[in-house]
Amino acid sequence: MAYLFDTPEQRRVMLDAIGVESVDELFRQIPQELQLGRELRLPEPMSEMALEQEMQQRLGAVAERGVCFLGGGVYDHFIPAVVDEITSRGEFYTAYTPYQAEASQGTLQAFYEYQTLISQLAGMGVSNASLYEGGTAVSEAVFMAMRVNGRHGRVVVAGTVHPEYRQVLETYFSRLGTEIVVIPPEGGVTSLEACRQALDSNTCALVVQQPNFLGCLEDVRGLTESAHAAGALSILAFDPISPGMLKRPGDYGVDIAVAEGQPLGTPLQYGGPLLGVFTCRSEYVRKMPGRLIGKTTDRRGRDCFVLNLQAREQHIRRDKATSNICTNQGLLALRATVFLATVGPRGLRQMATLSHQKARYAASLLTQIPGVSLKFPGPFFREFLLETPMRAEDLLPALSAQGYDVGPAPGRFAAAGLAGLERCVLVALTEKRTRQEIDGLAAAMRRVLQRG
Amino acid sequence: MAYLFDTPEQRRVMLDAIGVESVDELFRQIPQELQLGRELRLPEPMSEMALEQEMQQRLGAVAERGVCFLGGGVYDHFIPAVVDEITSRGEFYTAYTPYQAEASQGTLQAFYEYQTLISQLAGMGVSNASLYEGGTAVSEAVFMAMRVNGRHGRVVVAGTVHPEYRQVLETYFSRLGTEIVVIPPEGGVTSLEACRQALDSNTCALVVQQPNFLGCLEDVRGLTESAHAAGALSILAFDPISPGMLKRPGDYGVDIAVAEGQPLGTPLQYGGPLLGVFTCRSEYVRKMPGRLIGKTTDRRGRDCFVLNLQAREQHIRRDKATSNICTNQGLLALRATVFLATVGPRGLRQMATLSHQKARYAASLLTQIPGVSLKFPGPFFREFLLETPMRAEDLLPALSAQGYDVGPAPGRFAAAGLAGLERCVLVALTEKRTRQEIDGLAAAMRRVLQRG
Amino acid sequence: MRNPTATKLLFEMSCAGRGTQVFPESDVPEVAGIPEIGAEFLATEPLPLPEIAEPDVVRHFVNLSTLNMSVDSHFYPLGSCTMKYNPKRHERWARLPQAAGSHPYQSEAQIQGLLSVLYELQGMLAEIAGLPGVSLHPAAGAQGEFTALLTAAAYFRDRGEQRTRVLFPASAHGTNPASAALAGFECVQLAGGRDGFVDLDELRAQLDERTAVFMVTNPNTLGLFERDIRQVSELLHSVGGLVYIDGANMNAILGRTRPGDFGGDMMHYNVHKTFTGPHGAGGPGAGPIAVRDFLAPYLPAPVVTWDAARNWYSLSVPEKSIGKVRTFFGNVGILLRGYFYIRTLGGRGLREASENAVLNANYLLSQVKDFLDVPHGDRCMHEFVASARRQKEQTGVTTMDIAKRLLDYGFHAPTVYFPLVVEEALMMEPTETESLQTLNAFAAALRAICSEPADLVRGAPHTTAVCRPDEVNAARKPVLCWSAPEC
Amino acid sequence: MRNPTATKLLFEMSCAGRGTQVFPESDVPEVAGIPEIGAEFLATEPLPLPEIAEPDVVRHFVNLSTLNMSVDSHFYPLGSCTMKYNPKRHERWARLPQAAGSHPYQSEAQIQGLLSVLYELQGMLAEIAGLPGVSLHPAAGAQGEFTALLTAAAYFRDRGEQRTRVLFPASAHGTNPASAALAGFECVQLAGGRDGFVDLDELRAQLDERTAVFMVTNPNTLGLFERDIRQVSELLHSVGGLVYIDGANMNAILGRTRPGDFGGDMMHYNVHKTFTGPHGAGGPGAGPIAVRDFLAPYLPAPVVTWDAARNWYSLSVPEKSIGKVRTFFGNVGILLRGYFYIRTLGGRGLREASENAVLNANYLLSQVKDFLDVPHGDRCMHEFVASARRQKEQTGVTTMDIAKRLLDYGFHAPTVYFPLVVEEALMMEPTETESLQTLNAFAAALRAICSEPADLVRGAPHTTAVCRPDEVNAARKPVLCWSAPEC
Ligand SMILES: Cc1ncc(COP(=O)(O)O)c(C=O)c1O
Ligand SMILES: Cc1ncc(COP(=O)(O)O)c(C=O)c1O
Repeated sequence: MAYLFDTPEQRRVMLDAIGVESVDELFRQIPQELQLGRELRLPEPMSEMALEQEMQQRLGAVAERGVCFLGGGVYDHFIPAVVDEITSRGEFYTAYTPYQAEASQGTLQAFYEYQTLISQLAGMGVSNASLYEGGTAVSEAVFMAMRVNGRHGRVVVAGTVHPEYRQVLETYFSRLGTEIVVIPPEGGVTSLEACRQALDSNTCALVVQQPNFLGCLEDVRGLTESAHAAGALSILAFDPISPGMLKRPGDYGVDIAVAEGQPLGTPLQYGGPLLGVFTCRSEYVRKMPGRLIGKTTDRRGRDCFVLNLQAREQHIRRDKATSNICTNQGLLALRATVFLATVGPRGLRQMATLSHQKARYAASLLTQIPGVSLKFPGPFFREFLLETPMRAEDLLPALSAQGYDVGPAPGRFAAAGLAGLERCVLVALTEKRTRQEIDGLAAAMRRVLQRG
Repeated sequence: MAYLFDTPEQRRVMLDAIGVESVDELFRQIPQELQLGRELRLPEPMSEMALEQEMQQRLGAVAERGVCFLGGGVYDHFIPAVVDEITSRGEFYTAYTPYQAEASQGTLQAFYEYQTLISQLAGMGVSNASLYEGGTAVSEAVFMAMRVNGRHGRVVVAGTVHPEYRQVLETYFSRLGTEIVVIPPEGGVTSLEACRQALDSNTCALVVQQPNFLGCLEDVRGLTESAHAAGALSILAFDPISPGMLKRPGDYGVDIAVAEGQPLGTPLQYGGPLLGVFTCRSEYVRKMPGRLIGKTTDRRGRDCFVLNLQAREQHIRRDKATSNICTNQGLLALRATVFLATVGPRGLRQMATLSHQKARYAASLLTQIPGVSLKFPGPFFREFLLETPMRAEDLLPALSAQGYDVGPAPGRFAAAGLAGLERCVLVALTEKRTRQEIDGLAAAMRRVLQRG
Repeated sequence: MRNPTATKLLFEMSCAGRGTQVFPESDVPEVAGIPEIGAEFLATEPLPLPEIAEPDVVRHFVNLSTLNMSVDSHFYPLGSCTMKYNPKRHERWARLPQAAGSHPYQSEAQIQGLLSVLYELQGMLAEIAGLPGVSLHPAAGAQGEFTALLTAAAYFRDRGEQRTRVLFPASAHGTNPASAALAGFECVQLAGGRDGFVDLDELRAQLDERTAVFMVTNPNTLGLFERDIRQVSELLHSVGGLVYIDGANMNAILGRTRPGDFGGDMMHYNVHKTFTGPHGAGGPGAGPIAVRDFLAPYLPAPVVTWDAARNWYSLSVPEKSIGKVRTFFGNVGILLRGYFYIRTLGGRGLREASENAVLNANYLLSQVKDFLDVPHGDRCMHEFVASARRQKEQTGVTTMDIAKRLLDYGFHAPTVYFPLVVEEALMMEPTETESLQTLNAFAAALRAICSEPADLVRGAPHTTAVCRPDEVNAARKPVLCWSAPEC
Repeated sequence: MRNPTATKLLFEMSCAGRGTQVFPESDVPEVAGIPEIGAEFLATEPLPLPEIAEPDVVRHFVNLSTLNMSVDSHFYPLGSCTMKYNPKRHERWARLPQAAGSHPYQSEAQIQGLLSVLYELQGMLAEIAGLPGVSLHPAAGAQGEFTALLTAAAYFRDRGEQRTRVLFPASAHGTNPASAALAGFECVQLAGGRDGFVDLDELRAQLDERTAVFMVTNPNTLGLFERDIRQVSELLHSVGGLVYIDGANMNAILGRTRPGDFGGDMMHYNVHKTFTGPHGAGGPGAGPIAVRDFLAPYLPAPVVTWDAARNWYSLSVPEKSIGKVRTFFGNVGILLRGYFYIRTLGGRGLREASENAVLNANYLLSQVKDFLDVPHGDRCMHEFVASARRQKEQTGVTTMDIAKRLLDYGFHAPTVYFPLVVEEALMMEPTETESLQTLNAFAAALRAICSEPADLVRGAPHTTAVCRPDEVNAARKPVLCWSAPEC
């Protein structure tokens, strides 16, 4: 066995104290006929060394992987060493949700700091202590909007919102009879006019993304105003590094702002675990899903922190809770906290502007290739949709073979209303991509397209 | 600048408090003509991200490296994850030598545990809290022997002791007029007879290694008895995993036992930092070099730990100190402590027996290759000297090109009395080497030798 | 060791101009001909984030961490949470490049190693559950519940059935009703028998053609194995309903009995409990689900499939999939830790882990039952629920007081006031990774506390940095975000 | 948070049969025909090492760690030790495979990346020193001293000179005389001037043809730059002797002045001080030395050389090398951290680091000089030595008492009772990585302590796990190794 815990002698001592003969006797609580009469059919136990050697072989190799220009919600950002150092401290990552405040002040203060940092980043009144990831955050936002304005009939969603966020929304609302109205993109963005038409008096909320899935910038202020005019809430999904350069959700006056927080210090990990960022106007705080940390004082008047407003939560309110979430994404919220504390406002500005400059540089190089152009005329932040003469499903593997990973291709979400983009691919840039890598991508694409 | 510390505003506040105009004024303490009138000629400052990208390119690649069958004092052993986890805690690795006992009980207790574990491992009465590495430990042992028996004229060293240990000894004693008598190996081991002849009444100590540099097992008991018979101390350098299977230094009755402690949880790091293990009989404790942690009680009678017997050390005794060592190898002593606590006696036995079994298996396969044989007839532990038809300086690169790193070749130490072994190479095994790798080595050697 | 200066709020430590240069200057030229971002999109003010130099950031969080109890530092017998040791090796392997650095839109060809591991994990979880259909998609237990309920709903819809009610015992975890409500079901709570088991008569009375699912934790939250689980299942099936097993307590029964074998149709795992994905101070978790074959076509997307002929792993969407409940594949980082754990232990090891978990719990029970009430008998599975009702009556010392006092002894508290069906509940789950020495020390501390003067206990904790935060006031006037002091 | 059960000694936690399976079974067959190890070599009894399960090992050491103060957790103004922040990035890069995993007998071809870095480091250290010959070989500062003295001795021998005496001021660090003695020199200690500087007359009187080396720390251990260092050097050179600069205090002068420029012939660096190789609770360090060109041929082996034509890095032995003072190349792991640091800061950054170090020290001095004596004036370099002689006279509170009381305030103590030339010395080195806030808090604590009741201070520390271990008894009857209790 890998871990040698209770020894036979200890087992004996314990069994005697309990007053039974054998461990089997303890399991008599399980009716005999329900007991599995055999061993589980699983691979043989393995020692640390042997399993490490196997895993190094199976998960250590990345020879096939190219330089990462992949986007679509999560990005290959740099993570300062401090983030790993702090979050690998056992006192953080082997603690539970901070139920016992006196034994969890470290977690509680860190999450209070997280809430504040995220509020500062989003320009919103209040942030919760995390949700699962960006997609569920959008769905939770819609639920919350319903609680705020009591409207359940309809939710209007821009067709430029990440197709996976929309898929999640569809699943979450599949049994609830809420109509999900999707506004088809026009020129890569959401038309104000179409939006106004879609919003009706039963609409709980309008959901928009900035920059949107196609890389374009939406008129969030206009869209928010039309939502408000219809009595609906405005929900914005934003890129959490964009405030380093662009307006914050709060600057547009939105009611709920959510984000996929992965760029703030979380490794890609094939897309999970991630960090669901959730913020809203302060007045809606009692309608929020998720954990909230509050500042208070203790018996001796000392400042301290607690899990606050628990009465909204499932362990108290049960079927009337504001969400079913229990385990959330604590460690990744901590990562974001350490990340933001380390890079600071200057670092975030640099991340944003570097990503943007490199995106412009890449776009400029790539669009010099014959037949390659930007799909949409509007400005972009750090991700743009490129149209090429080749079908995306042929182009992407060809580029990967050259050592450059680009995508996703919106065509893979054709079912989600992104048809007609079969020859388009997203290209995403982060501060990590070097000029040499970008030049290499352009050269590779030129080669691939020349070969046809 | 990478780190933005005192800001201009803060500088101003501080300069005002000091009562000077500028930082330059503070540096007026340095005569103007001695000040460097230019900037240091060093590479430009670099951000964390950019330097990480450069270092990954320069130090990340190991494509050239083969499977490690290298030995000669340090070995490619497995290190359980627990060791890294614990020793990467800032409270340990960013602390200083535990001068303030109340602020260092963590370090002090850990080193007390280290001393005990090493004593148990070596079968010796007392261990210090570490020296630099195995080579200096041998030299320090000889100095200590001189302090114990007051003899300074001669030290007798087996020619089978690691040539680098002997080189260090020569350097350390180069100005002291002590004669270093080296006993030439006979059949890979040290002759009792030759040893007896070399030991005279001025000899402070006999230095032997077990298993010796050539992989062979010495008659340590006999050698120790002859040292004692001549009134000299017996100093043994041992392989710290060997007690998992072989007799411990203490079992042979030696007076001082030292080791290169790297196999106990320290990564190779191109040979440094390493861990100098130093143990001796309890009665000699006041003659020992290095730090010693002692158990005591505090004002309220609580058990606790302190730096003990500091009166031996340089910061008190200055030129009369038992050694000049100050900074030692604390963190690596901690690694060894966590390592031994984790693997336990069972794990150490497994390391030793696995390494031994694999060495036997490798020897058996390799000696089936025509022209290849064991250089010496005696038994070995985990490292053996192989004789082949090819000169070592041709064989080793050829094997490396096939993906197998073997060595060192004793021929590279010809100056250290290891002449005549030009066609010999050491092959070292650890628990990490798999059957497949060993088979691969044998096949590669066969190919290389066939090609000639 | 204390350090009050370092644990001020980040915002109070901020000083304009301090910081760390993490990123370099740009290495690309400015370009023309690419659309410029207009002023209407650009931020007009710098972000109000704090400015702190790296050394102070490190010192701040290192000190904060020492204000926590955690499995790495303390015995943490939090019932229902399975606070077992999280092997350090898992952390190392989870950092392997293909695991840590793969982008979710990476092509299949680039992640065959990772997919092969996830595929194996699906099979292992199916075997442990005795249920063949597995989805690794859900982010945590609660999402597993929700997902499984949607899966069931899709199945019922497909069969043309209108089933609207989800039933669960009063001892159920809060996520059960919350998930059922989220999935659009009506919630029906059953009182349960006085002995802590499902009351078959009560259940029978509630079952009809509206019944969709009965959700039950087994072993239940009292630490008892639902004796009549087979009959429960038969009852449900007899009206066309399904049984959902909340797998939070799987650590008690690994390799001994399987949800599929005792009548469950669906279940979730909490990988962060049973399979040592660390709890992370509140996540991340992973809540994979396992279901019967007839439910498998409805599982969320994607699942990993293997083409044996080509030895190729790919992602695929089950035939009638309910879709996605989150972006991307799942909480791969945590799933991997679960995989590492199962591989390390194997079938024998898992069974032994459960044996030791049950043994440790029963031993602890045997050591406390003479001074604490244990209302549901002196046998349990991996955890048991004691009650401080006697103490409360006799001395006024409550469960909360005892919990807080334990902190002074260097132990984390058990789960308190859950399940709701036990007064003054103290739910203790020692797990298999704790030593006899630790259990003895803990039992001794509890015993000592129970004979300490009531005032001492009611004033606890005495040795922690803070004592009994004012939660009422916190909720009345919530302060959830630091703001700069007016000046 | 405290946990007394976890901090028992490992040996008291041991329980036969518990443990962790780190290694697998053998995968190779037994073979015949290879000599068997005879019984005379084989152990006859199992090793008496403790048996502990991994969770308990982790909890033990995690709890032990929290009994330490450290730079990561506390302000640690230990004079002469340069307890600056150790950047976390260095730890990450030191783990890169070529750095962490290369065997010392790896062929040059396999480690060109590593050798190129070490080669650059040699050049950078030469530039910072203003001395062209660099050896990265020594394991720490003390070994650097010893090595440099042997280098000098070889040089003298080569010139046919018999120089037997090494001189140093009384304020010298203990390793200076200890290294000189180890290298076979006679030690001559100079009292020094009352102002803390070398007394030129005293020095002159001691110089003659027996003089080998004058060892001097500059800035010296009083935190003063040796005003007359150039004259000191000229005096030494005039009798054919050499000047050794103990570089422990290089953090004060980086890029401002260079040992080679102010008359030093040889020096060592403490990479673990000046260049942030962490101190590791007592090492490892790295003590590279830099020497004048005429000494370079005697440097220990190996050094890294670069063949520009082939762009090839190799190891080579200087022409008249003194040989090796340790096995293998050097403390590469620590050297690399130094390299990372220098690359991160560049020339400008190093200079700025020294500026801030000196600024911080002078500021701290300005904040304490009204309540603590500072015998050597109110200007200093990167550190200064205060004295509690006034406190001792007036209230009986000693330097040690103040040091211990600081712990209660959450600060590590300064270096105490060193250098020996100052009574009741408190040697404070804040380093450049500390913030103004921290310096103010520390000064405020010191000020508060100096007006606290003497009994309170003499009884300190009050908040730590232990208070004033009995060192006398410890030394009288040393207990250096746990032994099983008799029973
Ligand atoms: C019995 C039970 N069910 C469900 C859950 C919810 O699981 P999760 O926190 O992973 O969402 C928990 C977690 O505490 C639980 O104890
Ligand atoms: C002035 C001085 N010289 C020399 C040394 C010795 O250096 P090391 O500890 O690296 O051997 C020290 C270390 O404390 C020191 O402060």
